[in-house]
Amino acid sequence: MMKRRSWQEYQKEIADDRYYYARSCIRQNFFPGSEKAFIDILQNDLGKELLDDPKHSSCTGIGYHSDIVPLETIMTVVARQFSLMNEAGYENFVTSCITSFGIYCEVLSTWNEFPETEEKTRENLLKATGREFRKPASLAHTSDVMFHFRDQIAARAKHRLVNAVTGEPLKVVEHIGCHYAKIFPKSGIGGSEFPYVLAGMIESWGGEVVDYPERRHCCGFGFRNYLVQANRGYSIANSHKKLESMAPYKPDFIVANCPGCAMFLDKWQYTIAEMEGTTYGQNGHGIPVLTYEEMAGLVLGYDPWALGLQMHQVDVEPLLDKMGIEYDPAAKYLGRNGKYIGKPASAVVNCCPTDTIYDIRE
Amino acid sequence: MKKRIIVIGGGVAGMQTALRLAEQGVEPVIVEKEPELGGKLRGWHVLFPSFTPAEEVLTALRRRVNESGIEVLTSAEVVGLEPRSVRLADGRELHGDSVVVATGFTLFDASIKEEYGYGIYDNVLTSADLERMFNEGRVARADGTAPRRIAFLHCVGSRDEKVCQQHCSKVCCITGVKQAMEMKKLFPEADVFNFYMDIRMFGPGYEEMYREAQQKYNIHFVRGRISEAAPTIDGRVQIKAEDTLTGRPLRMSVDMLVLLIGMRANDDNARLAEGAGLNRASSGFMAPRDLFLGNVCSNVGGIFYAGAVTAPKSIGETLNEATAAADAAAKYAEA
Amino acid sequence: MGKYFDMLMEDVRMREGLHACMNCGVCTGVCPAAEFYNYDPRQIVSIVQTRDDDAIEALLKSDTIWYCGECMSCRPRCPRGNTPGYVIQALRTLSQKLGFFVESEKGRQQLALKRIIGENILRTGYCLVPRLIKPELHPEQGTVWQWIYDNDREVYGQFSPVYMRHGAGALRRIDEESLDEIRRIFDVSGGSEMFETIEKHSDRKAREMGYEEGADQQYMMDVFCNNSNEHY
Amino acid sequence: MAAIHFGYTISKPRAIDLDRNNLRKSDEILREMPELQTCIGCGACTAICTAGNLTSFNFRKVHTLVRRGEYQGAYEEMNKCMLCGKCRLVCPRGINTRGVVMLIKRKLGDF
Repeated sequence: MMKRRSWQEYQKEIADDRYYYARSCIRQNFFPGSEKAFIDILQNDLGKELLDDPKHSSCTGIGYHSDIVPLETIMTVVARQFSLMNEAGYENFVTSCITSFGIYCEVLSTWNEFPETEEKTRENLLKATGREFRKPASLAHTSDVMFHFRDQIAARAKHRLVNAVTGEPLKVVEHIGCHYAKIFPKSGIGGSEFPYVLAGMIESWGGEVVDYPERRHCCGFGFRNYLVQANRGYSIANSHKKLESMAPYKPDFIVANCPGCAMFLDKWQYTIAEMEGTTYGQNGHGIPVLTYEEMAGLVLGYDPWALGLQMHQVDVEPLLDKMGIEYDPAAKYLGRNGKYIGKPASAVVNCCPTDTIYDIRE
Repeated sequence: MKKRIIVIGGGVAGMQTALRLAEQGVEPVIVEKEPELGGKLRGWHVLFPSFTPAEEVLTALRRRVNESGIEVLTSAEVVGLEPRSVRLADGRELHGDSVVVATGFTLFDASIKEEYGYGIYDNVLTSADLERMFNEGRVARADGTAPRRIAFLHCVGSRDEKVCQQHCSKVCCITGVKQAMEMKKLFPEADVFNFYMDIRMFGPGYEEMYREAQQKYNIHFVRGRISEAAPTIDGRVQIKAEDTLTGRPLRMSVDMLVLLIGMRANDDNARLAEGAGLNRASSGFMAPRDLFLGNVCSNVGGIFYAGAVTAPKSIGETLNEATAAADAAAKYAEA
Repeated sequence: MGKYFDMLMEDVRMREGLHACMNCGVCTGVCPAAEFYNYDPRQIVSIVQTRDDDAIEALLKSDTIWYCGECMSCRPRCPRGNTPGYVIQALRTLSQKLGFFVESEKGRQQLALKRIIGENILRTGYCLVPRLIKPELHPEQGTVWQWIYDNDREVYGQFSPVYMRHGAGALRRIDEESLDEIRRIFDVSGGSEMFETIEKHSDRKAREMGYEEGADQQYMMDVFCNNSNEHY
Repeated sequence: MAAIHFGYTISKPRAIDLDRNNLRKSDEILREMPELQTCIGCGACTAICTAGNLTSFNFRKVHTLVRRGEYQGAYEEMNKCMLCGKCRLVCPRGINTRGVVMLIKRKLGDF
């Protein structure tokens, strides 16, 4: 186990209840089941209050970091989100996206450092929308909230992050997402070098965190570097570098803080396999990649397909089997109300069993 | 009756100050917070640039202090001072005719530079750890094996705004060169790298030593500060830096990463300064009255400075300064 | 001398991001872009702090400033408290304002970003939506994404009661009133102006490059897909 | 495997990787001319360089790369040198820089 001690010096106040929830562009696109699970876990398992306000929008952070949305604009969009939160009577802002979390931190810090920018933002918001705003009492990423309740979740665990056959802890690679704490190290649990937000969940739920040489390296999203096709060689190369670096540790799965990172670490395994035939994972079918909501959902006994694990390119079944989770293989790719809607084409990192039951014990 | 001068700190600076005072016919009393005299020099192996054993210097100073019959209070922590008195943690108060502050410095805690993983990753050590290993006669990796590739990193806790240490600690450059040579002597087959931003060879014979390290010992110097250290699966340390002279990122794994830790101001400088009305520099070190004609005087009459309490200094410089401080303090006391 | 530097300094990110660089290279040592492009953030900061107009103009017109992925890995490490990533953001913003971005291959890609992400924000209130991620433009999204894309209502319907409809939930359609607020925010805060600037200069450059229709769909697809491979 | 047209390939890393680079040639060069190891990277050679003022030739950079085991293109670069010898006059460490050029060309002709 990693000798992480310094994380305790980077603590932050995380509200206990009454969250104003902001959705993530990437998470709702690729991991809608994770956003649903977050709300369900908070409301149903933990009895917390959370508002999913239909009026809120993207923070436009992907546009900002693609340099097409100016700083003044994104500050005003952020101000509108705060105004909506005020209007709804909430003061604890939680966002489901690392890019957004970085944006909110950056905007609040910029307003603090350069008060004239806050003034200008108030002016812009009023002019554009007639709105005013107060800053949130607390700002957290959704994983911070999950971390905050990790022991309650552990107490209700149906499964633990251990190999059900051997009883050994599962080896987990955690990927934090650069904008969680690299921009403002004090805003993330554990700081920028040894962030503890995911490690804390993993350790609470029985798993073992793997430290590897490229742990802190970026997944390679790089905004314009993925969004523009001509630049994607950069994006895949960075994930490739990470996967190569973690592979010798034989991780059972990867868990990501940031929805973009989760998506890339999943999808690039497919692309690398198609491009150069390299596959990762013990059986050559990829290293499963989870979001922390999915990890929490599995621990709490949620059905894998209700969590949306069928939306991953890399099969998660080997992991489910290791954890001793019961699931219906045939139900994986069904539509609403069990409707048959066809299956994805088979690929190296996605066996897509038509009638075989996936069993690593064979 | 002999004048009495209180010397706070029993390291190299304090001992030399007291010796000089005794020589001048003044009665010094050394107040040392540790159970024994010696300060930071205890635990050091050999001194640059001559590879003189630290023990040799230390033994000589202690012997002379002993022979001169100088009064020494050990395990005595000073909590406040005035030009003619010093208050100890146990409530005792000492009186004298002037005070010399020779409280030295604090070694930078390398674990604060989290990106290097000191205290977390095996085989990441500090220059002070290495000196201890030299003294113990056992220099090895955590698993007991001999290192084949060693990297030294300069400026850890120096010239670094991120850890509130903007000053240069001065002696680490030459220490890095010295330790690299010692390692090369112990492990002739090993590759030794020094990662630096500037090599500041300020003393006599230092530049020559640097050249010798390059030419005779084949020690590699890479101009670039290490960005991060990470563990490898085989218990080594992967480091990343920019080779700034080629403008390319550089990566390698090493068996041992030695952090050349800097000298920072003591935490209790602030409290002592406040109580006595003394000025401090922005670095936290005590500020001399002026840097030329009053560099061993404080801004308060009757309080003097010797050694690294005012800035990072080498042993040689400290010894010289202690002599000057003793003379100034004695002159004040006699007046 | 110093004209561009002064313009850059109007950006608060420059004031926050550039104090005085001592060329130690810690930024480049961990930079994902330096790893895969002929790129060195230390040198960018070093050039900018010379305040030399010719040198900065050359930067503003170069591919160099467009390699950074804005991961900000440089920020927590700099011993001088600089943020090369912020300096890049300020350079990019200025390059677009002055129309210099179209002078480089990577800079010209801003048009694609504006049309894909920028317009989607104004249309939907989100940077991206599933229908935007067309499998033919995103083959790396893989076979499962193709299946999701083909069956979006069935797949998303399991996780959101309001897929592409009004109400609370994932991937909902945002109400018109809110979208209007966002559009007006873009109008009053310079967002719309930035979009227009990108279009205007792209159109000029496209014609200069022989695209008779200016910055049309063909031009956009070319900047989106073409790679001269001279960046490494 | 179906050939999918992705429109890009995985970019190659350009970091100097001292775990992979073979330093054999570099060691040979330093053995023949140990004084090269005394370079302090001051750049005087490059500042005065006749060829460097006319081309992109950067002597300091090239020989540093060679010492790191980055041999690719070094021979071609060193061919830009006009062998005027001014660098040798300015080197504060007295390195026979002209000799370094000749040596690197001799050792790395086949790279």
